[in-house]
Amino acid sequence: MKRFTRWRLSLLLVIMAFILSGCGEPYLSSLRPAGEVAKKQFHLMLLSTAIMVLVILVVTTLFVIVLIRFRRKDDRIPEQVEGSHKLEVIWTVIPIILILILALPTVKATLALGNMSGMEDEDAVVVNVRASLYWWEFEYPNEGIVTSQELVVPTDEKIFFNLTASDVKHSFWVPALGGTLDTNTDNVNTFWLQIDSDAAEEAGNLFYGKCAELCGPSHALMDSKVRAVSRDEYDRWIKGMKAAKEPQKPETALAKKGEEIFNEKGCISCHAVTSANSTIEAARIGPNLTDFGERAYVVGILQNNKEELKKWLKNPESVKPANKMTGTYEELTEEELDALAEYLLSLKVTE
Amino acid sequence: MNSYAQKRGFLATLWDYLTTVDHKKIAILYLVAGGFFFVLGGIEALLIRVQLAVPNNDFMSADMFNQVMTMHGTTMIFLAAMPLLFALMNAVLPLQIGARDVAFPFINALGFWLFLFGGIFLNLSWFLGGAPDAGWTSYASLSLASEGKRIDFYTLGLQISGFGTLMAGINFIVTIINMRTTGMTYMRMPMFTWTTFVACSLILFAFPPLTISIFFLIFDRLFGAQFFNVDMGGNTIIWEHLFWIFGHPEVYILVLPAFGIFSEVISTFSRKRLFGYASMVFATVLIGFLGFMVWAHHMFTTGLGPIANAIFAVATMAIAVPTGIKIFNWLLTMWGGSIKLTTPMLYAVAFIPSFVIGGVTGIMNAASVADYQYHDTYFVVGHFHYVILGGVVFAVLAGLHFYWPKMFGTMLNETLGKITFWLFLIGFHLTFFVQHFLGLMGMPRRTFTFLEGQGLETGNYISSIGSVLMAVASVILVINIIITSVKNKKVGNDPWGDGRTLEWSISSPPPYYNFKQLPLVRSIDAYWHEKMEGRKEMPPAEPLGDIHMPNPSFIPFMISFGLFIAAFGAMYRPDYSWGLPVLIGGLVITFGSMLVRSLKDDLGTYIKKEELDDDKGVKA
Amino acid sequence: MQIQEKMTFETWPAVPEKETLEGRNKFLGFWLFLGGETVLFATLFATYLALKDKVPGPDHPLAQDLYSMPLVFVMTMLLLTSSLTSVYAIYHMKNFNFKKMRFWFIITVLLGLGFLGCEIYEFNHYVHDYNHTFSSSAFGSAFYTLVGFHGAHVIFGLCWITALVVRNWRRGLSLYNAPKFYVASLYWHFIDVVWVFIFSVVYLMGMVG
Amino acid sequence: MVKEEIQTNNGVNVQYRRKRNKREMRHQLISFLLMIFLTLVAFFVVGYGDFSVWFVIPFILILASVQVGFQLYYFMHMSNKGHEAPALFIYSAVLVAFVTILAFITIIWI
Ligand code: HEA
Ligand code: HEA
Ligand code: HEC
Ligand code: CUA
Ligand SMILES: [Cu+2]
Repeated sequence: MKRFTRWRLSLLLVIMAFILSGCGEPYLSSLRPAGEVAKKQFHLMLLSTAIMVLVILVVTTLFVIVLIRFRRKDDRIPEQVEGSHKLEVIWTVIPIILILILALPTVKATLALGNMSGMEDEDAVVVNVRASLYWWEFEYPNEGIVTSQELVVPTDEKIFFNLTASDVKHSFWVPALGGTLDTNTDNVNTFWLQIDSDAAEEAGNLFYGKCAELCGPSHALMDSKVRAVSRDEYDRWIKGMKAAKEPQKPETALAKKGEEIFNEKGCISCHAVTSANSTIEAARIGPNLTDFGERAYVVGILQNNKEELKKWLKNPESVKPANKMTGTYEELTEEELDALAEYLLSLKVTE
Repeated sequence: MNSYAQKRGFLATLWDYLTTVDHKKIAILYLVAGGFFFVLGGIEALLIRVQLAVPNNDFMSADMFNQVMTMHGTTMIFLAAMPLLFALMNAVLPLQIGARDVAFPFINALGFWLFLFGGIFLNLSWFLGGAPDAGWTSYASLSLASEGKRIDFYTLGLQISGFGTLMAGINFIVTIINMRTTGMTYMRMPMFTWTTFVACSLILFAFPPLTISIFFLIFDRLFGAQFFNVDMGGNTIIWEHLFWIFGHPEVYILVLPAFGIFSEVISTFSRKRLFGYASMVFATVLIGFLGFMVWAHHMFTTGLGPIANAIFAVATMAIAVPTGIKIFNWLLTMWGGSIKLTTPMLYAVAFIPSFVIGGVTGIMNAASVADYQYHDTYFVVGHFHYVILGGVVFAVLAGLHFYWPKMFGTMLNETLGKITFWLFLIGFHLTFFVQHFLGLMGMPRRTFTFLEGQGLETGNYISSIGSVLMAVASVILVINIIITSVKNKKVGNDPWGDGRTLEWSISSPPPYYNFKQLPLVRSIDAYWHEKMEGRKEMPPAEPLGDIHMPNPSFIPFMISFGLFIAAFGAMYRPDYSWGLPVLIGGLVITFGSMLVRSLKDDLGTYIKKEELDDDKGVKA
Repeated sequence: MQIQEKMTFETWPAVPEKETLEGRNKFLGFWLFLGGETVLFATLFATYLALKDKVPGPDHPLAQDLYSMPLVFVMTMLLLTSSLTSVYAIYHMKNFNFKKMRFWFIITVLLGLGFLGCEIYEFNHYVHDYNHTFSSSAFGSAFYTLVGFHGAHVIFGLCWITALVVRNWRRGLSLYNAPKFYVASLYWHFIDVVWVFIFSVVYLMGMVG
Repeated sequence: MVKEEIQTNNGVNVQYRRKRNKREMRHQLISFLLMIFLTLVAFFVVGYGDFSVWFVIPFILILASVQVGFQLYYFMHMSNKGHEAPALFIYSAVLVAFVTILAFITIIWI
């Protein structure tokens, strides 16, 4: 009997997993878990859903029977039953058991995900996430480098995170990789993620992250990206970034002109084009652009090509309402835009 | 001449309502004001759904969306759901326990006016520089960063209406403890009375933390305090804790009275006494108790650490047990009964599966690790609309249809009522069921738009269609109310025919003194008991005598008005020199009115026994 | 009308504050209100404890630098004694002795004023000699809000008792005002209860560190 | 209203009541003295005693609680009958208060 229920339960789990994983995109949906953390969470979601479906079925069955059998047919007065101890005990005990079945794995998983051991190791991949209105900064303290908007990490390894916010509260969430954790203004929160290489491949090596805490008008558009690559490729990227301690020399004339504009118009006062994390956080007002040319998206939401980049530079407000770049520089002419775009797109650290 | 008379009649009625301390009239005031705010909040909900119907929509700006979304949540919770429940409590609770009045008629009126002025203040923000835009939770870092006066409207408005709620709560607790008629023991009280009792106790303990946290925010924004300013040593997590120490009990403040209404409706239309009455009472108290131990489940992702998360996860799950007891008791009440599917009963019946779906998604949220994936997504939006609409709004609609004859002496149209019900039910499930999946698929809540090509289009579109159905249903309800009021066909004491509790033993609407002689209660479901014994009326518990009634008073209005003025002063004080005098002036009005109240003896009036004997002398 | 009936000691009931229904309601309602106040002050205490000594820089005074034992001791004694005098007042109320009740309430008010004076001196001292203000740090905000809320209760209580005494100066005791006096004295005791925790948690604990 | 008739007291009763009130007043006085004593102890322990913080803090909190007990039960008459509902609500409030404070000193980090 017991084996039978368990068997049925696991069948239910399998069916549900099958149905649910049809939902959403592999790079975004929490129903398509792409790593250990997300999988742990997904299993708990499945277990709880199974219990809940069971509860709903029981209640609905009773409900339907009652509604069919006991509709008023005549004017008879039914017996005024006071209650039933036996029944009351049953429907107190069974939910308690169901709750326990859910509570134990929950506690276990909570403690497991809270376990940050390994973070202190010298070769651990540690990332400091700093959220600002409406962009993300990723600092690699062990490597001494900074990047923005797109996080680059190796697959099949634990990645440890320190999260904080510089202005208001945000929340760092990459659904396919794991649940959200708030970036507070008061403290540093920690968690870890891990990405499976085959899942990464299915998702095109690029996972979509969202800001999950209301932070102002452009909260909806405060997307981040996680580029999950193999260890080799990651090392290559790190090497490239580390090498970019000096501004890169633009090659074409247009790009050169772009660089000049970039410096003259004051862009440089907010945006670094070198990767070192030597400036203090408060002075890093805008995203670091060292490897901008390699990013898939501009400000997390526009395809990174000349067209879209120019759209952003021309009028950031139309892309992200209330962003902190609008109105901080003189209006740009079409030529200036061209030059800037050329320059920015040429910023790359790997070949 | 004729119109002059009419006008005078109107003014007299207006004055009557402005000064009334009669719980039945206060009920009507709550109903009208709460209904207005429900429509307002509903329209805001529709705007949200229009904006989100298609990706990259530019129907509203991002800034506007945040205001609409914030005001929708705030309005619905504080200005619609709670007042509508207070309306029903005021309308029937004193009748249910066989009382002539509430314990503090004056404070009852004061509670209403405070709520109304708070609500008006909050909504004036739309015309004075923009509405609050930091979500109904108004988390501190964002609400400090918000520019202009928006958040100040939120804090000051909620503070005023919060005082009103607290007073209403104390009033009902005392009424229930002290004003029960002879024989109405605790374990004979109708379920709605019990749930009101527990809900009001929750109000008593949950509103002070809200009051304090709002004070902190007011002080920070307007008076230079540093509670939430991290640079000065402040801590924004304090706001989160205080808000949720209030906020979680708040959801049970909403749902417990709803449970009470369903208990009444289900047992009435099943013609059976409530199954497991004692365990229902026990479960209600237990839910209230546990409600204070679980607030941090809204903060699983704040970073409190795994131990705290685990403790609060398990504590939260425990609430499934008492709630389950209630669900099964309702089912067993219907089991073996003689069920008549009137409009109120339809809502009560539909409530059961709808609320269970919402409740079990609540338990899913409670699994902390899984909640890391649900938190601040549309999954949570789905969860709480299921419990709030399936629980609270259905209860208000059920109660409205059920008690309409008792409040106004005429029945709402059943056919229209059923049409409303079906449209609302379908619209509700259509709107919110898909939202769970949207959340799981990666859609955060409080987003003014979503991008194309991320798999979120279909779900949002369906959801928007559903909300239109709910709107249509609401419009039909309004039409129903208008038609019914125009026809105004009078009904007798017990229009549903199956009334069980004391309120059905007196005329509809009841005379202003409620009971000529206080009834003697000899059993649970007292009126049903007497009916079964073949009597038409309740036996009296006292000889016919003079009846003491409180005097009407304009002071509650003035006290509330003073705070309303003072709030403007407080808000504009940092920018304009007239702010401070206005602040002081408002407070003088308030405290002056309070002083007048306490110095002027108010002994009330007596209705003479002779007047009661001769029924003509007493107008209902 | 019974409620205004002229009473004598013989007809004065043993529990005058609960003799009428209005009195019973007021009595219970007020206790409930005190329950709410308990939670209200608890949140203030909790916040104070969380923000204690949270200051932006080393030049800001901390709890240990500020508080002084003698002043707090005097304040405590004033308030404790005023609690006793209001008990005396209620004792005489029960014995239907209006004049004595009035006397003890006046003493209570005077003691309360003394307490208030000390508090004003204290705040003034912190602001001017230490630059510890409402806005200077989160610690300052939490401190002044907690102690200030208590102070505001003292002020309200003083106004309330004074108003009652003045209003009934000539009228004497009746079943109409007995519950009012009783409830006002409950309020005063509650103020004292809060102070006991303030001097223990804020001042004494602040001094030990 | 239901129960508004006034109990008149005969002479015996009056004497008895005077006595009883007096006795009660004596209790009040004693509890006042105890409260003063507890206060003195608390101030002494902090001001002149040389104890570890781990002893002092719980100790003065206990003293404060005892003293508040006196206030509630004697000064505020919670020991008299007819105080069931007030006691219920005050204790519930204390519970909520306790949980709140506990949370604020454990899981509010900085
Ligand atoms: C009326 C309102 C109401 C009600 C009744 C509830 C009821 C419950 N809620 Fe909900 N909740 C809200 C209103 C409500 N909630 C709101 C408004 C929010 C969002 C606030 C915001 O962020 O804006 C929220 C958010 C919310 C969260 C935070 C999610 C997040 O932001 O990450 C959580 C987490 O635990 C939660 C849990 C629960 C639980 C466990 C219950 C339980 O009480 C449910 C119990 C009921 C049942 C379980 C069903 C019946 C039981 C049985 C049939 C027995 C058998 C069942 C089992 C064995 C499981 N709720
Ligand atoms: C009692 C509480 C309550 C109720 C009843 C509702 C009812 C509804 N809610 Fe609400 N909702 C909340 C409480 C409630 N909500 C809260 C607390 C939030 C969180 C806010 C935050 O994040 O801060 C929220 C958030 C919220 C969101 C998420 C916003 C976001 O995160 O960005 C959405 C989106 O779909 C939504 C939709 C709806 C809809 C469609 C209804 C519908 O059921 C409404 C149905 C009613 C009507 C449609 C009335 C219509 C009446 C008329 C049309 C009459 C017309 C007459 C004339 C014009 C004369 N709500
Ligand atoms: C006041 C500071 C400031 C100035 C000056 C400024 N920016 Fe920015 N910039 C920002 C911020 C903040 C963002 C992030 C916007 C967001 O996502 O909300 C940003 C984003 C960008 C991005 C997208 C980055 C990414 O990784 O997606 C580019 C490109 C950019 N800026 C280029 C420029 C150029 C070119 C100039 C000068 C003409 C300029 N910025 C001037 C603050 C500034
Ligand atoms: Cu950042 Cu939302
Ligand atoms: Cu909750």
